Order: sequence, then structure tokens, then C-alpha cells
Amino acid sequence: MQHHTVLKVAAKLLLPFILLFALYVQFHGDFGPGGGFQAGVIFGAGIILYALVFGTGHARAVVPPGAVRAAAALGVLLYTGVGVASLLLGANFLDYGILAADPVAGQHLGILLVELGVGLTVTAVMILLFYAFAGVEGAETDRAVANRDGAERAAAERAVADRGGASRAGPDWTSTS
Amino acid sequence: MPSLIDLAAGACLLGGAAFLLVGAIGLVRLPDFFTRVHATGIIDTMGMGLTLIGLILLAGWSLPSVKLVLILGFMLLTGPTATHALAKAALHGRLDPLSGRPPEPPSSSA
Amino acid sequence: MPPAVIEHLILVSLLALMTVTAGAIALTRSLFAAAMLFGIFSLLSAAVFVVLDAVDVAFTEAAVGAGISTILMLATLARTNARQRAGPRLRPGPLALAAGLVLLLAWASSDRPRFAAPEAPANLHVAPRYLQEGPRETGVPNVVTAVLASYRGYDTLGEVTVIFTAGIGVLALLGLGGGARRD
Amino acid sequence: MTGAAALAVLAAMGITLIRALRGPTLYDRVLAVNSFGTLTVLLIALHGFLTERPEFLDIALLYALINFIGTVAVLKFFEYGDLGATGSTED
Repeated sequence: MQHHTVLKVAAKLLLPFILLFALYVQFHGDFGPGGGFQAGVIFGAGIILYALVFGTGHARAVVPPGAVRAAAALGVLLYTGVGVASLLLGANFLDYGILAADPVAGQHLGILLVELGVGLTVTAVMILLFYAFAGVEGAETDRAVANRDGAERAAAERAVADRGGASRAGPDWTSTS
Repeated sequence: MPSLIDLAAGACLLGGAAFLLVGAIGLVRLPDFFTRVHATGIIDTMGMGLTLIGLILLAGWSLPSVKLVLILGFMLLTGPTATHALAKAALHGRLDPLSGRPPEPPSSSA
Repeated sequence: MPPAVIEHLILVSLLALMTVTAGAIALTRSLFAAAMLFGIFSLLSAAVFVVLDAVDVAFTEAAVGAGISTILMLATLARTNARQRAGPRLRPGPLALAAGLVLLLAWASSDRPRFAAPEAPANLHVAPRYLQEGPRETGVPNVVTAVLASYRGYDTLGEVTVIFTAGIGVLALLGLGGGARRD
Repeated sequence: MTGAAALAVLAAMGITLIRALRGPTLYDRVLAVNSFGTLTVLLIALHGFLTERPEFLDIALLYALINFIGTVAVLKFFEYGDLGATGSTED
């Protein structure tokens, strides 16, 4: 989207707020609406916005696919790890009360860690889905563009012909890009 | 006897509602895509802005007010940007600006 | 008008708009139009959840509907065809089946407990304990978070695993697309 | 007052839906969905004030932030027919 300067500037302004809002949803989920799942989706959407506006190549440089793959597994691992930790400390699986001296503080810590695990996995899977579906560059993309361009041009010409004459096309609107 | 701020909030809300309705009617009644863009402009700026300002006046100095100001700011940033980019994409996609004819056979929908 | 009446009016209108949108999605042949109408449907359902006081559900719907689902649908459209194959628009068999199912559900819902009734079975089992003891036991003011992450921790672990598994499945089918594709 | 505004927003939503259903071009549908998103944000905010539960504003804030992403995806789909095109190599 090299000619969409306005879009790029707006996305650049918006992006930090989206990521910040995701963190707010993640860590404020104890007090207001939200939690790990929503935060993960919002964070992933922020990265996807970056990929859409600045290109998948740039996004891959910022968030490498390998890291995404690792993060997806790490989230589940963190969640299960909290459960195993409470098991090792002598309580039931996922019984967070044992994680700290005070059961309420333990519960709070457990919920925080578990939500973090959920957020991590969801963020990673959302980005992973986007990479998987949209990540193929090269021949396939060129073909898709050619298909679309051909269809659109033919339709536009038909539309002009319908009105009886191509002279009204006037200034070359398409060259502004 | 309502306070002056309440009156101002009410006026803003009513004005915003009027602009929203005008914009929505324009979106349906105007003849082609490039004129309809103007109608959404009314919804995205005047209607949205007046309604949110009315709510800010109702909320007074509080956390909801801060959130409403944030919403107002973000919507003022994204709404016109999205409309602009969409109009540009329509030009780029060779939608004729004078007739607003579709670039491909119109989809038959309900 | 009293606020309760307006709230009810909002709910009914939102549900009516949802029905119209769903019908249009079912009837349209342009998959792109269907994707756009799904966006509207998602916005409407988030608004309905807000009106029904289910803030966390509305939050999820908003995040997924606005952030991800449109993108994934478009990404899928880019890899397939943007139009549905032509066929008979209304097939009597499935239509009759669907209509019968709707009638059955409508009939079954007649002895359902009143909406949000305190004496409904769902509100008598464990819910009162969660609501009364949750904030004290977990130190988390938002009861939804307490239930999801602590009382129902097993369920949430299962959900995270499902999401993870879905990611692995997509990865196995499509790969991450970087560099050389092996097909 | 908020009630009247909420009803006006609902009416505007209904009218906007007509444009989304009728098309005729894809751009018209996207335009309608965009406006519909704005109206939903306003409805959620107004409803929060109607019932005096302003924590609903978080949802409106979320929509204000990320409704844009869907539109960007649609634009990219229009211009490249694919969401993965890099397209930013020239700057």
C-alpha cells in the first residue's frame, strides 16, 4: 500500500494505543471486562494491522514466525506449568491458593499467570493464522492481482461503453496514485 | 430547572442524532458511491462528534469522560482516514467517478 | 419514556436487524457481500450482549468480530472463489427441516424459565456461591475472571489447548508461508 | 435525552443496513459497514449512560480502536486481491 500515505500515518498513530489497550485489557481483566483471550485477540489484531499497512515482510522482521510458533506453545506451557507447580507444592492441579503464603494472594497470582498464558497463546495463534493465510508472496499474489485487474478493467470499460462514449472519462483519475 | 450544562448536553445529543439520521438517509438516497462518501462523512464526524460531546457534558469530570474523549479522538482519526482510503481505493479500482458505475458485475443480493 | 422501555425497544430492534442481516447472508451469492454482512452481524450481536449486561461476552465478540474474523474471511476469499456456485436458491427439503426445527425450538422454549429468573436452575446450583464468595476467595473483583481462571480453570485450560491445536492444524495445512514453499 | 438519541442511532442503523444489503458495488457495502461500526460505538456509549453503567465504554473504546483494521484489510483485498502483498517496498 505504498501510495496510502494517510493510511500509513493513521496506522502509525493508532498502533501504540492498540497495543497499550491490549495490555490494559490483559492486566485490568481482574477489575473490569476483559482478560487474556480478549487481550490476545487485540494484540494480535494490532500486529496484523502493522502487517497489512507496512507489508508482511516488515511484520515478519518485527515478529518472526519462529517466535510466534514458540509463543503459542509457551502460553499453554505456562498455564499447565502453574497447575503443575501447585501440584508439586502439595495442592490439587490448578489450585492456586498454595502459590503464596496467603491463599487470596496465591489465587490472585495464579489467575494473573494463567491469564498471561491464555493471552500469549491467543496472540501467537492469531498472528500465526494471519501469516499462514496471507503470508504467501510471489507468484500466487501476482496471479491474483492480474485476475482482479483484468476483471475490473473489463467491467469499467463496459460501464463507460454503457454510457455511450469513453470521452467522459476525463482526467486520468487512476494516475493520482 | 435543568442546569445550563444539561441543556447544552441535550442540545448536543439532539443535534448529533439529527446529523446521524441525515447521514444515514443520505447514504441510502444519494445516487452513487462518491456522493455517498459525503453522507458517511456526516455520520463519522458531525453526528459522532456531537453525540460524544453531549455525553462528555453529561458525564462531567470523571473517568467515563476521559474514555469518551479518547473514543472521540480515535474515531476522528480513523473515520475520515477509512473513508478517504476507501474513496481512493474506489478510484484506483477504476470505479468511474462521474457515473459511479461498478467495477465488476454487481452482486445479486437480497 | 422510562429507560426500561427504551432498553427493551433497543433489544427488540437489534434482534430484528440481526434477523434481517442473517437472512441476507443466507440469500446472497457474493461471498464478499456475505463477509461484509457478517461484520454487521457481529457488531449487532456485540450490541445485544451489551444490552443483556454480558460485558465480557460483548468484549470478546467486539475483539474477535472487529479485529480478526473479517480479516480471516477475506484471507480465505483471496485463496478461493469470491462467488458461490449457482444452484437452486430455495431447496424445499432443507427449508422444511429448518422450519420444523425452529417450530420445535419455539415450542420447547415455552417451558423455559423466565429470562434471568432467580429461581432458574442455572442460578441455583453453584452460581450463588461464586457470586458471594468469589471476590473474597480469589481477591478478584470481576467475577467472570474469577470463574473462568480459577473455579473453571480446567475448562479454560481446555479452551487454550483447543486454540493451540487449531493453530497447529492450520500450520500443518498451510505452513507459515515464509521462504520456500514445499508444495 | 440519551434514550431519544439511542433510538435515533437505532433508526440510523436500520437505514444504513439498507445500503449494506443493496450494494450495488462492493465499495458501497464497505462504506455502509464502516458507518454501521460508528453507529454501534455510539449505541453502546449511549446505552451505558442510559443504564448508568459506564464500564461499557471499554467496549466502545475497543471498537473505536480496532474497527479500522477490518477496513484496512478490505482495502488491501481490493487493491491486491490478497492480504499478504508487501506493497511497501518503494519507500
